[in-house]
Amino acid sequence: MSESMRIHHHFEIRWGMVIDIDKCTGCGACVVACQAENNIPPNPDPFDRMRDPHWLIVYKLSNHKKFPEHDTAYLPRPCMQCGNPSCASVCPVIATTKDEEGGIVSQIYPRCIGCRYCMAACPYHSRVFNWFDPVWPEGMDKTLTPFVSTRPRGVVEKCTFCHHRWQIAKEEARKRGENPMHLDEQAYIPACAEVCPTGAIHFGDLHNPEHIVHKLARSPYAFRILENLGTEPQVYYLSRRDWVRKQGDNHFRQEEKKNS
Amino acid sequence: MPDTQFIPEGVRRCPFSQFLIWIGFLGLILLWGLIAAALIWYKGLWVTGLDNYFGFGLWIVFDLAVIALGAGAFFTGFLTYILRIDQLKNIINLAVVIGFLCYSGAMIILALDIGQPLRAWFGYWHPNVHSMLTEVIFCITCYLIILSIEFVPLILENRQLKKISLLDHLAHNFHIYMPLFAGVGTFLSFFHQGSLGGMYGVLFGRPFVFRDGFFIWPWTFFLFILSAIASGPVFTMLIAALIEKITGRKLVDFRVKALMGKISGFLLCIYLFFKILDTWAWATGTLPKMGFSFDEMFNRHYGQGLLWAELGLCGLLPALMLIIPKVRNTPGLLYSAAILTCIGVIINRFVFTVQALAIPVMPFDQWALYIPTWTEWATSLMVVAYSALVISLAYRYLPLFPQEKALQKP
Amino acid sequence: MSKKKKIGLLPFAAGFAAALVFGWNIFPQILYSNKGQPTTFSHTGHLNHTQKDLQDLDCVDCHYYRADGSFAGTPSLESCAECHNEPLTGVPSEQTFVSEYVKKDKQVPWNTYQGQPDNVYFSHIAHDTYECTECHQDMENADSLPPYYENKLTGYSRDIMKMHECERCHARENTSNACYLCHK
Amino acid sequence: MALDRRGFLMFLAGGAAGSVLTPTAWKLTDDISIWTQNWPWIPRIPTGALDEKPSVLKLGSAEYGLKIKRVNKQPITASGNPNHPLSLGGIDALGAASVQLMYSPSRIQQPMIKNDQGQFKPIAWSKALELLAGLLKPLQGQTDALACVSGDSTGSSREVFSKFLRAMGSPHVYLQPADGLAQNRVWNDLMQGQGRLGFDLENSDLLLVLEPDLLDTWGATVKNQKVFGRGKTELIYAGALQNSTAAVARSWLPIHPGSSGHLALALAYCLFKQGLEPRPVPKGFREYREFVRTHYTPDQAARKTGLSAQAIQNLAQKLQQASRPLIISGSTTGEGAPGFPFFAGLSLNLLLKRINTSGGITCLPGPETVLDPAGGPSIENSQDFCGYIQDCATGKIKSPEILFVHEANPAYALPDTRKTTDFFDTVPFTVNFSQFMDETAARSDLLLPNPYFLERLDDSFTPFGSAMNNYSLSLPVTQSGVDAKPTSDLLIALASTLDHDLGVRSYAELLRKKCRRLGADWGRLTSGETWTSGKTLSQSGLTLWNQPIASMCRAQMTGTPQATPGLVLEANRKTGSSRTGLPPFGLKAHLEEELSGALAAVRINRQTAEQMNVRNGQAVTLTTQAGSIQARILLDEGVVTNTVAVPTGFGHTALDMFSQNKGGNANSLLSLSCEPGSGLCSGTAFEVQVSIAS
Repeated sequence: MSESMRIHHHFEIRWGMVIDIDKCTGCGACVVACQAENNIPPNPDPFDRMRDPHWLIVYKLSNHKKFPEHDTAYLPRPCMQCGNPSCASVCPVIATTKDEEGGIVSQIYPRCIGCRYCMAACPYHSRVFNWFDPVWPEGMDKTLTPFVSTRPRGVVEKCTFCHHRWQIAKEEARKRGENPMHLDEQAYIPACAEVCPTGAIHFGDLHNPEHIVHKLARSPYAFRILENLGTEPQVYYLSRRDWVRKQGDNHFRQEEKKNS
Repeated sequence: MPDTQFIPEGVRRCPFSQFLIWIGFLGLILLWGLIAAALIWYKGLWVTGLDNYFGFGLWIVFDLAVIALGAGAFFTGFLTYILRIDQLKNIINLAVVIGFLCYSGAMIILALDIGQPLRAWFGYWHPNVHSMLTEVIFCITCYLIILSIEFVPLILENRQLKKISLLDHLAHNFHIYMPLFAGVGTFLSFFHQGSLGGMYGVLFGRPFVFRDGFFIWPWTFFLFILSAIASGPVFTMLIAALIEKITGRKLVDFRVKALMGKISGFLLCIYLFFKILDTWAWATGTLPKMGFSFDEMFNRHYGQGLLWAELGLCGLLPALMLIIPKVRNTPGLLYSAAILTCIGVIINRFVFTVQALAIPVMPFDQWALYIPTWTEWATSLMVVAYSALVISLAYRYLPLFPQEKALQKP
Repeated sequence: MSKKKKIGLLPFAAGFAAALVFGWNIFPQILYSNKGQPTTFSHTGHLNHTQKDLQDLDCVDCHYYRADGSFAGTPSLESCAECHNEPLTGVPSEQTFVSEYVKKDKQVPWNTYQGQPDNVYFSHIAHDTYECTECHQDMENADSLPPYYENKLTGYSRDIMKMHECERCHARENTSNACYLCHK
Repeated sequence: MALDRRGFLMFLAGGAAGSVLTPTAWKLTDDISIWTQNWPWIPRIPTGALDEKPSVLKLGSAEYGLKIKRVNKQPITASGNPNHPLSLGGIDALGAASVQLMYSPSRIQQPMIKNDQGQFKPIAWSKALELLAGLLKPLQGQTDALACVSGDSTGSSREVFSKFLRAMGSPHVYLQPADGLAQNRVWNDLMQGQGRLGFDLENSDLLLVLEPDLLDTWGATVKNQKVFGRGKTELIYAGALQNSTAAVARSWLPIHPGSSGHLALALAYCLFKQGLEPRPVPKGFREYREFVRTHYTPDQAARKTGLSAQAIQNLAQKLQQASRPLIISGSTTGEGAPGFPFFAGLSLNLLLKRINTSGGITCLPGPETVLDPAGGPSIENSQDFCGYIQDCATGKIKSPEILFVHEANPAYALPDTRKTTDFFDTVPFTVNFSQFMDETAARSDLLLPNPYFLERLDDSFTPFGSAMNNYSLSLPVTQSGVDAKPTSDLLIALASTLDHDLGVRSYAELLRKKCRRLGADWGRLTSGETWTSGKTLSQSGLTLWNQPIASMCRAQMTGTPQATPGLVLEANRKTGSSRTGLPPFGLKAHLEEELSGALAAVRINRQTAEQMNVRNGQAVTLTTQAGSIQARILLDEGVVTNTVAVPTGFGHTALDMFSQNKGGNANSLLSLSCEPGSGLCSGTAFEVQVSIAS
């Protein structure tokens, strides 16, 4: 990629996630917690990735070997909060940006005009369009959270790393008279990472050596999805299984072909 | 005929009743499209075939195609007013009308395509200067204004309007400044044709369309300009031929058409030279660098046949036909080559829009398939019908073809 | 011909004037409705309390930060009922307040002059160093509640701060204007 | 001055020019775009004070502590309670969806009674109680006239039910079948063990899981996941299906469905070969060893399990080398199995001296009971509900006149759906205390809704799987949005109408008494803390072989290796529990391949597909002796050859739109059969036919 197309930001804090695939059982608790936390409406129909709003989904990976050599793994996929997001620069109306400390890619629903250019730009399918107005069954709308506004049809949305939880953590720090920019590792954790029963999802500041993600992201077993594209995701994955790591990027497929 | 006094002097038009039937036919298509449009606005975009994988579909293909083919307007204007190729004056009016229709049609489609049409003006009020789409929005809008200005003097030349001295005077003045408008239009068009290509070329998350480039412009920026100016003239010429066929009257000298074909032919050669070079570099350089192989870009729905059709059957073949004088001067072959050229550009815009989104980028993702629904077809056809309607009216009531009178004389 | 032209200008002027009058005068009246407040409230009455032990009643006694640092905003019914469980003063509006809300355990549906849209996040505690009146109307000296105008189209208060005002101050103070600072 | 056309046009032009200088157009344009973010038909979000309240999940699945986040005291989201020993901050998909499930459209809004036309009509609580008392009165003292099935095996409500039924003269109190109950019955009745079994996964260094989905549905699932997540325990999974546990286990050992008992005994064989000798020697050890030696040579075992003799020997070696191995056996869904696999697994643990040691099996004292004489034999060890249905069907026991259904949906969840629903049709009057209009409620005659667990006070004593005894309160976090009354209180009131004294005046009093008996602190319990006790029961007289065990094991020998495709059921918490139906937010946690359209996927591997001549994505009908369901074929190499993996939790015909019209009920494929020796009744399926759906 030509250098001019990269947008470089430097942030003091770089919120990041490290997901240990070898610990993910695909139980779906993160997906459920994400929907509840972020006011993503339920749909009585079976899940349709093409039309249903979703911020976090779990992919099932296969090593493509025959029984009994077969192996399977689960890969939860939030928004990658790319260091060099392919989505933000293309938005014609500045509805999505990567301009805030922490490096979370923002998505502003009342600004979005629904052109879907960002969706075309994102190779992770992290962005979804609201094809329908959101509907909760009668009474269930009482469980709407105050954290995220409901989105009308016609706008794009995506995972925010539960950005509101950072806001809340900063308020709490201010109330305690602490520096809101120096939070405890536990002060700000997205809903998916908080509920994960096996602790597969780690979260923290990738720049802060005191945070576990700082270390995990540098593990020899760490990889990011589609690193070859230059998106520089802030979501890392861990797996000790070679075949899983190879499925993180197309680079390996190419090499495999060369070797064979 | 009740509308005789509006019809340009010295030309013959079909009976008013026959004209009404034609208009009525177009009206039905328009109505069908309007129903679809109302449905889309009322119910939302889920009534289309678009989904989270295919944020862009038929509409964007349609928009890109008509804008490419509408390039005949700016490029013919450029050749006529700036390079002073006088022969083209005989077809420039039609080129302007077609340009106007292509751009206004694209705008109508865009109003349907965006999820929040009531916020459409955000594109002007909150522009993101880094986005190629912003460049497109501004250029298209400005250029549509220019095209409207270019269209106005033609309207003012209507027999009845001309009687009003003020309007006549106005029309005359417009003509004087036409080179200026043509120049500005050329500049604007040049940029937005390019930025439409740039829109895709910058998508570094989509290996199929991503291209390196020059400064902030990926190679697709230049390729889209070239392909547009290569196909625009023959499209204009084809429409002229189509009108002749329908009305059964000679309207434009065949030499003018052949000239348009020649212009297109040479441009097409230049375009293909770079396009093939680009495709080669992409297949052997860009793709492997991103971890992909050429074969992975195609499947049974979006096959390599599309690529070979685009480059060979609808690229090299018509290019050759158009630059060989003997072939180009045979009407049947000229028109065939022109049609192939237009199809080639449409395929190009289609694969860049749809195939680009169908290809799995994540290794564990899967190919997706896009099938437009009737609402998308209806609204696209609505724009075609709207264009046919405007051209029909323009042909009937405006001096669209300066040569018409001369050509009717035996 | 010239006479005709003279007359021609008059309708133009009339139309021009009518548009001005409509746009500046009538249109706002159509756009906003004065919704007022569900019940009356006197800030001065509470702050200059006659009762001895309540004389040092302060703004923050009702408008306080919660333990988690969020701002409580308009006091809840429970806060009001701490004192006004029964009518204390004999003021008729207080009596209706007690009978209509306290006794029925119904929250008062106060209209918030600065009630921002759902998609806006605002942290009071982050703006703690500023005077309330930099953004809010001065209520400390108000005996009654000002009228509340609601935009019929958007449903928002007429008096809310618009985004460009937030941005202007943030720019002036050299604070980030990142979208996510204020949107959710 | 007359206004001519020109004048009018000029007026309009003036108006247009003037408008540009007023805010009208600009303001309207802006406001319209603001209106689009605020459409009146889009729900608003709340504002207000946030707080968190502890509770305990009680939905018929793993029970653990929750933290319920509230805004203005309205519950909004659930997460795990870090202070609860079975959650440690973790949560499963069902728990995470539990707040929203409270607002399921299938909630029963008020007491209802079925009229002659079979439609439910609202009825006042007082009328309903009066009616019920009237029906119960003449049945007093009749042994078989009243029966009760409950899905709550940890709450004190079962004491209330027990006491109530005893007062009425009926012994027929049953629990929904579950792995925990079956395991304890094998332990107590067959092996002469004391207490209830706990599993100290935390301190084990090698976990051999024989079929149960340890990390999704078995035992204290969330705690299991937490333990696994710490990465200190090696996990080996043996089963017919690469399920959640297998996906993350160090290795997956594919075995024929239902053959885990054979594998366990084959491992015992290998251990004996290496000279293993348990101390003290359990009763019947020699006979047991003889049986194993005769029937479980590696070659025989390989035939029975589908695993190679070498693999079995390697595994045995691994077990022997581990310092704190633990074998977990049970069913793939956690909802009950024959006694054989439990026995086989437990015997292996016994041989490896894993009883009452760190990282082994703990024998926990049973629950303290408050209501005498419910303190007698604990009801969970009595016969299970499946057996009761079987006995009623064969006429061994007279069918009840009145059946109480509490926190259970047997008409859907029991194996052999046809037989179960037939049973329900024979019961003249069914009283249902369900929260949801589920399949059983729809077949009931009187609905007396119990509040949802987040709306009532309840308790939870040592859910199955927990290594130590614990007691916590499920606290109400909101007022009930429907006209429901807590069932336990209702029964206490009903008893006094019938002139019986259950010993407490309210359920709260019962819980307080229980708390006192345990020596727990009520104040700390109500603040969300958990009482725990590490006390275990020492064992004497453990038995490895006796008459019932012998007949149970011998019965296994008659079965032939599978000739026709076998069936393996899988369960997921994102599909809910046997009691809830699909939670609204669970649907999006399903992969698209698992559920599409009205069909759920059944998985087979490529080789099986070729044998059956079916293709990926094809709609098929699965048929067994018991029934048939529609499904879609999904090729998955993570399934043993000649085996069909069928998901449970689908195929609801009642409940809400989230549960309905999705897949088929796997339970309807199972035939109910009772095991010789143990007497445990469970569902089995053989001879599954797969045919392409027309």
